[in-house]
Amino acid sequence: MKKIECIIKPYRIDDVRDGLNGIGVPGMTISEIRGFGRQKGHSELYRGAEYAVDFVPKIKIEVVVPDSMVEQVLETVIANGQTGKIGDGKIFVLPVEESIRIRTGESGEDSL
Amino acid sequence: MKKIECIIKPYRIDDVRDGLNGIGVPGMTISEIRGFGRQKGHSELYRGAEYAVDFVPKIKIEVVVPDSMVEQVLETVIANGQTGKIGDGKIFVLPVEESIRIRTGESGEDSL
Amino acid sequence: MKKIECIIKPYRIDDVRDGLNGIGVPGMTISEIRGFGRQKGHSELYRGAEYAVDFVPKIKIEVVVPDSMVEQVLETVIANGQTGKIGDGKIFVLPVEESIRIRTGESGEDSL
Amino acid sequence: MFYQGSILKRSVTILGPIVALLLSGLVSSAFGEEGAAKLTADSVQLNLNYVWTLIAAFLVFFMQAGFALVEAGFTRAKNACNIIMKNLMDFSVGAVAFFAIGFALMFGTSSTSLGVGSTGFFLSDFAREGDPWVYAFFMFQVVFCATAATIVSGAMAERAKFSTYLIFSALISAVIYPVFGSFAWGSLYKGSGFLERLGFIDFAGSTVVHSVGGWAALVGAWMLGPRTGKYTQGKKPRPIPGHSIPLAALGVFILFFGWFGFNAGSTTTGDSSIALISVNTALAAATGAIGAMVTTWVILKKPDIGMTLNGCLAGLVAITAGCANVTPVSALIIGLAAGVVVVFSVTFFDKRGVDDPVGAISVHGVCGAWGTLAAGLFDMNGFALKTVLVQLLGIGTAFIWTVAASFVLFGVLKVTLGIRVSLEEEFAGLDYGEHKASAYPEFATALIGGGAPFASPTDLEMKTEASIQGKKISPKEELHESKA
Amino acid sequence: MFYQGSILKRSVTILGPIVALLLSGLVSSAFGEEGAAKLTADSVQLNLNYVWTLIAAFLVFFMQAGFALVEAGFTRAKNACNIIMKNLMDFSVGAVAFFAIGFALMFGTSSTSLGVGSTGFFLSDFAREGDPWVYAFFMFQVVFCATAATIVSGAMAERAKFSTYLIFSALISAVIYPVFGSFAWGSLYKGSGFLERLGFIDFAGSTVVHSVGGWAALVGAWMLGPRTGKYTQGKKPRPIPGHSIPLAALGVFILFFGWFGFNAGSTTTGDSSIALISVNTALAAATGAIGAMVTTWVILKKPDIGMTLNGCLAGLVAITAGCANVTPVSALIIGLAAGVVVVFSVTFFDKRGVDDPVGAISVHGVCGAWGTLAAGLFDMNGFALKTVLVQLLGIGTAFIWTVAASFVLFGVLKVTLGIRVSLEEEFAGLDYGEHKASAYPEFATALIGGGAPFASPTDLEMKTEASIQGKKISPKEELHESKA
Amino acid sequence: MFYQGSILKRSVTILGPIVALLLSGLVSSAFGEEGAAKLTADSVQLNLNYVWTLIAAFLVFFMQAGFALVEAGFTRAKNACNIIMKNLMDFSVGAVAFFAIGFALMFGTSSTSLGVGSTGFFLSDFAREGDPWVYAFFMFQVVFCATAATIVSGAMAERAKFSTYLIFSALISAVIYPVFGSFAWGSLYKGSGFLERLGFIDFAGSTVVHSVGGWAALVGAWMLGPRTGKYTQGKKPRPIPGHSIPLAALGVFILFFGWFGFNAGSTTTGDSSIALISVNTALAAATGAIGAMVTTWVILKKPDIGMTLNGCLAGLVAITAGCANVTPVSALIIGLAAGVVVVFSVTFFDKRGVDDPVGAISVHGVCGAWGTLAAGLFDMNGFALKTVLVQLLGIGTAFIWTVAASFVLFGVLKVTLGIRVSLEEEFAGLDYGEHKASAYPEFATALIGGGAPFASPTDLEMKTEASIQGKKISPKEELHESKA
Ligand SMILES: Nc1ncnc2c1ncn2[C@@H]1O[C@H](COP(=O)(O)OP(=O)(O)O)[C@@H](O)[C@H]1O
Ligand SMILES: Nc1ncnc2c1ncn2[C@@H]1O[C@H](COP(=O)(O)OP(=O)(O)O)[C@@H](O)[C@H]1O
Ligand SMILES: Nc1ncnc2c1ncn2[C@@H]1O[C@H](COP(=O)(O)OP(=O)(O)O)[C@@H](O)[C@H]1O
Repeated sequence: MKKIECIIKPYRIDDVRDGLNGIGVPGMTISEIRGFGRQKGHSELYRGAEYAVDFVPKIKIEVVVPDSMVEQVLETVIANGQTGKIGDGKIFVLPVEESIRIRTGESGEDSL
Repeated sequence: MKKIECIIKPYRIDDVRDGLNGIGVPGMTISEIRGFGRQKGHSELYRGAEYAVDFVPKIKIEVVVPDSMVEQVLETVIANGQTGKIGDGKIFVLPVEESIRIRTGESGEDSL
Repeated sequence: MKKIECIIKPYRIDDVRDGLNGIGVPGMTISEIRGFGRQKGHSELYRGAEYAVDFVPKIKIEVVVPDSMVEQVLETVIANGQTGKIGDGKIFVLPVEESIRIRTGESGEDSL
Repeated sequence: MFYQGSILKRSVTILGPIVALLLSGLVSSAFGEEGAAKLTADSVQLNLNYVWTLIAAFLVFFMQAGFALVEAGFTRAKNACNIIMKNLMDFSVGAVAFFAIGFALMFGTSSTSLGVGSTGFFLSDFAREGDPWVYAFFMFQVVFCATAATIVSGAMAERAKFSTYLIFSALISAVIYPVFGSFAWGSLYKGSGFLERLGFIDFAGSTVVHSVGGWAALVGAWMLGPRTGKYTQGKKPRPIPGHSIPLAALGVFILFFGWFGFNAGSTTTGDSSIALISVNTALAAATGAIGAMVTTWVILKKPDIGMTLNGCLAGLVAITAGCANVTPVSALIIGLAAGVVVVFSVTFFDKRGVDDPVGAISVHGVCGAWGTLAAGLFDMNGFALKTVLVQLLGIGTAFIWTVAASFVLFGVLKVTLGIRVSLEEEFAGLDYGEHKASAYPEFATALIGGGAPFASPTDLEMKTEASIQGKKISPKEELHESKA
Repeated sequence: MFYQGSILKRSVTILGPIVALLLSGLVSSAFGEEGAAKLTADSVQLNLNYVWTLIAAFLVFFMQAGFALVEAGFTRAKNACNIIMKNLMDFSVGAVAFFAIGFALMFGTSSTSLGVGSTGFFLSDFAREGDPWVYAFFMFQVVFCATAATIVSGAMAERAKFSTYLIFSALISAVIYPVFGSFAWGSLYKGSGFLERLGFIDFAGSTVVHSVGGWAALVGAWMLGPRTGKYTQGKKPRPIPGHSIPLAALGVFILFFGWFGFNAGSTTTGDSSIALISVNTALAAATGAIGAMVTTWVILKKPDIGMTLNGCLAGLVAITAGCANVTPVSALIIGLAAGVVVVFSVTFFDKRGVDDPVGAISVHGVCGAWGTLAAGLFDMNGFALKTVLVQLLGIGTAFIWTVAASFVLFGVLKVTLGIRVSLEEEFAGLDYGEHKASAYPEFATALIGGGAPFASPTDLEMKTEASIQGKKISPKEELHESKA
Repeated sequence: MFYQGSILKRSVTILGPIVALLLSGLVSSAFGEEGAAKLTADSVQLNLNYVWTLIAAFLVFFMQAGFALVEAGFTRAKNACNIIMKNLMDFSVGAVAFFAIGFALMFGTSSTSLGVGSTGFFLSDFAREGDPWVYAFFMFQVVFCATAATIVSGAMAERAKFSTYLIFSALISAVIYPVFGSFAWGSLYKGSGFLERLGFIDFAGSTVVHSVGGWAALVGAWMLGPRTGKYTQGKKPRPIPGHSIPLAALGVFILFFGWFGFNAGSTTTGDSSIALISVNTALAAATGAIGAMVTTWVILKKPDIGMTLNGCLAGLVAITAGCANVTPVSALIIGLAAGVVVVFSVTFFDKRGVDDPVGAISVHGVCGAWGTLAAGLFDMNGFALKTVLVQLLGIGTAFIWTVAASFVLFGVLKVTLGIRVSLEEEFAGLDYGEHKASAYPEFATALIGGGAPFASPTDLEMKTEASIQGKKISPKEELHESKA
């Protein structure tokens, strides 16, 4: 099994999620994070003075899948998350040694 | 060392945390995430119209432990996190190659 | 490639980030988490009664780098994140099998 | 001549035929056909009384916003829509109920010696009479009635069923409040209550409005049982922090502002007596806040903001009875004492298992009683034991009547329709359970609570639980101590 | 003698030489040199009228805060600064425009039979006259004008360009509102409108203020097109939840409070007629809230808070025309009907593709029309077909004039300066796009929306997009259905 | 005859024996035994003056809520409880101090030619006199005093020690404000100040209230030193964004609303002069907002909301002195200028190292001075060099007195008790440090700040630091530039 972590632009979330659902990903976990990278932040005004907001809001999707699905997940995320602009984000693939479903205690790929 | 990531129902957090403290887990990190899986979201009303809130709020616990403790941690999380209902969540075990305590610079299992 | 996860004190974030930028880390991802560990929480008052806030707010930095940079990153985080007080946090190093830049589809170390 | 001409011209120009009709038709007024030519000092004073009484009524109305904010701010985000709806309905349903029934009971002609009225439902027999004063008087009284009703919602917050609450709210406005009101204030219009005949002093309603509201709140909070998670297994109380202190504080400022109308407006006459009343009101509120702040500073080592806000309200409640018959220096003392009392009272009820999320019982019930007693003790016409005894009689009557009536009412509702939401709904929040709504859909509220384990886990997660898993989830039994 | 002496002493002591100058110089008043010695009942009544009219004007002014909160609460956090700025500028720009131009058009002497005035720009020819009443009257009218203007901002929220909006706001205050106002109310000062000559009843402005505001809002919302993400590709409406129900609710309470000034103050005379008006106002608001609550409870199975808040306002709008010529029981019915109507009306416009984030068109336009009709139907002087027909004429005239004038105005602005922000700016939020600001810089707002896909993803992320990537990002075309 | 009878009946029925006692005992009024039979126009006018003055006082009181919201909204969430407590205590402590001491200094009979009074502490020798006007007058004055005091808390926000602040707040109300007040306004009651004898024009207190508050704020902010993180090592200012613009904006609307009472109520007489004052107030506020908006639009390329809100207040402060002696067109100009000035003034102080989180110094101090000057320049009785010179004398006296007195007071407090919280407490937030409280316990506030590095890291984390690690943490030295 692999854990695939995707950092994407927030407004792509609906498409990426629908895409992943479409290829039969059983579940996923989403969180809001702040990114620093090539894409830079912006500046705001407050009572007459300017200041930098130096991060960019991003969304992280974590999905654990059997090795066999990894390729498909990567393709789907790229297809739906890509806008071609700086800041589209990254996908990282990490090894997972075990997975358990808390409700039943099942483990391995069955638990996903 | 392993990193154990548990996705659980928010209202189980107190029991799971107490359970982990009970078996001597030295520390843990908690964050609020949104889950998509078998358990579906719900709908709300706004000024006369209905809309879907399609995620389910979950809590993620991350705890890094020596290999020897992994089994115990899994059992504790299952025992305390289980309600038997859909949406109880998952446990994922990932390999950790190194751990360092920032305060002292210690590394390895001593740093946990 | 390795993913380095650092749990640090929130007010060290500016220094750690600047430090990492300084050694050429191409990007990073930051989130707000709640820590449980040796450092304990505090208590607050509400309408005449006291209650415990038992977690400590922390910041998690995730940065994926080529194996060659790992050492440098660890040193930088320690140098900038250390205050010498309990609760300075941890660094965990995890293996990453693949990395992809969504914008271009590039993979491997080039994508970082 | 100039001014008279000018008035005539303006009243004609401005008001036009509509008002002309109004004047001749429905109401007979100082500006009626002959009237206009012969304004007298008396008729102008009467007009001034209308203006004063109505403006004061508007200020008292605005207190509804204050109550809504205090109650929303001192409770959790997941119940904010619900508590606001309850406050809005306290006025909406209550105003209609008071119009239809309550005003008649309170101020109609009475055939018993107690003083409960039995004429004038729907203002019916008043309107024919021709004197529009009844409208001004009704307007002032209806906002008082709404105040009494709205006090209850705070103590029952975060667990009382919305539908049943509406019935209770209608009945407190239609019956519970007016009946006691008729004892003390009936003669302000056509009634004649036994307490006022004895010389009971409650100028603006420390007892009539606040204690009645507070004691009904006591019964309600007690019969509902505490919020789940409020007490440990060992029955020790745990604080459940309110979600927005700034909103609660704004509520207190609005209440303070409206209270000037509440107290000074109770003259229903625009004359010089309103000055002393206003000064007393301001000073007692000030020392109430100071009293609570200092008390918490001494006991808890820190000046507690929630208690200080309660203390300010406690001072206001306490001066309400005696605002017109005590000196400013007495007002300082009455408010200060109320500020101290409220701190101990809140803790007292908390420890006894009565879960009152906003402190309504202590602020309105207890300090209302204190204020009524103080109006006798500090009477600037001199201390008289008889007066004090009458005050105690009034305080006791209010307690007994309200507790008894509320007990019967809540009891019947409890065994028939039920007064408390289900455990799942309580977890998910009443906003979702009762209204399928979110107060702050864009803001992530903490899932991981502080001291109170169910402070938040309940939030969004439970909404889902409640919505998809049918009736009953079974979180481990021992965690919940729901009593109702 | 005592009091007269006292007044003299005080007026001299307190006001000092400044006011003395004032009195003799600019204005001639009851306290002028001779005046002081000879106060009459008439002159005191006149003073009372000043006091009443101005206090009522202050209450109406405070409604600006209510509108700002309702509109901010019912829209998303990323647009909160912008909607507040629009509300503040509706008053600021509008007051200046009405002072310079609008007041003259509405209340100046008219040379046509329609009634539009043409004298008194900048209050110029009034001030010389010596009667300070013009200032009191202007004060009361300028806050009415601001109310009409501010209604529009709600319906156009979250997408209307700030700079163009300012122009529109100035012109509604300078022209659109005053012209229709002159038809119905001109004779309150120096004008004489054709509607009032026919006996049109609109005591406090259901049509003159609210419908005019509502119909301008309709044209504005329609010409702008819906917010991006409001409709699915199949044109089905999707709710975009407002970010703070407590703020919206506070806004409603403030509006309700201010409305007492709006309706009862419209007498501009402090006399007994204000009592009935106040009672009617309170009762209609109460049943408006109840009506909407019950309607949603039946239809949607839950009492919807957003609609209940709208229902309360709908009741207030509806009673505004007839508050002085219907009975309290009629007020209950008028309000109740408005509460029911508003629910269906909101849904109606929503389905027709008119995106009105706060329900302004339904509350002010539709219920304003209903209230104006009801003032004829429930006239307590008896039902007369003629009256009803005149009411319909007034309603129709308001609709035609406002829609036509707004259409031309928005049309010209649309083809010249543009009335809608860019798609990127809409995503990023108007707070960032128009003001480079954040309403809540410390709070993380949800990036992952509920039903409305663009409810939030737009937030902070898009600010950055907009700021670093030059002009145009190209999110997939089909996702956006912007029409303007 | 009818009405007179009706009044008698009502006053007896309604007020009952309590008030009867009141009337005969404490106060002698128009409704006293004989009085009731003989209402005169004079006595009714006097009653009207009571009603007007008190309602205006209530409105001014409500400004306290406005100040609390502006100050809370413009600062960080971690200090919201603290700033609200300071505002509440400004009134609570201040009212008691002014009652005990301040009122006597300001309005007692004076034995020196400066005008500071020395009789009437605790209103003692006034009450015996029999004229209840003293209560009305005190009520109006005490809310003015509270306004001056509360201005200071904003400029000292987010770092001033609570306990010491209370002492300062008591002393500004007891001494600093009343002493200067006696110079300019003493003769409104029993005093006689040197400035008023020279013809100084400050109708409602641009200088007496606002500048005094503003200059005390200047000294306070300067002696405290800036908030940690406000300046870079190179002493460049960095914005620290306020946590809730909607709350701040609501505060401004409330202040605007209350200001009508502030300015028009300063007549303490209900007559026609209040109309012009109200119009001037509204117009100057409007152009103040416009002035600031346009200025930022030109300079910063965007209409800045924070500055626009400040501009509105600046216009209000500026018109306060001359509201009764300038024309509406002058009011437009005075407000507009204030709106422009405030933008430059805020930036000026910011650059000079005076950290004023809410702009209090510029809005109240600087624009108060401008308004006082403008009252001379635009005097509608004609321009007179002498008047302008007297205005300058008044402005200068206020500056010197307030700066000197505040300097001594803050200086003594600084070396004795300390006026600033510890660095750890500042990081953790004063809510935790001073009150062990959280303003928004359920909402996650950002730990990662924007421009201001310590905007947020300080939050929850630092609370823990402060609580568990004893006294001193040692974040790297160079990061902090605390000066006090
Ligand atoms: N080395 C990295 N480790 C962890 N996260 C990264 C790394 N590089 C980039 N990111 C994340 O990916 C986001 C997008 O990266 P960025 O460099 O802005 O654009 P792009 O992905 O188009 O090259 C960043 O905001 C950050 O959250
Ligand atoms: N493949 C997955 N990868 C990552 N997270 C998952 C995955 N499957 C489920 N989850 C997480 O676990 C939660 C619970 O899963 P769900 O399918 O609803 O119930 P259950 O665990 O009882 O089968 C989801 O809400 C989601 O957060
Ligand atoms: N075993 C662990 N697994 C995951 N996170 C941990 C673990 N131990 C500590 N942490 C995180 O590191 C933070 C700091 O740890 P703590 O024990 O308080 O201090 P120190 O790092 O100085 O020993 C904790 O608040 C928690 O977030």
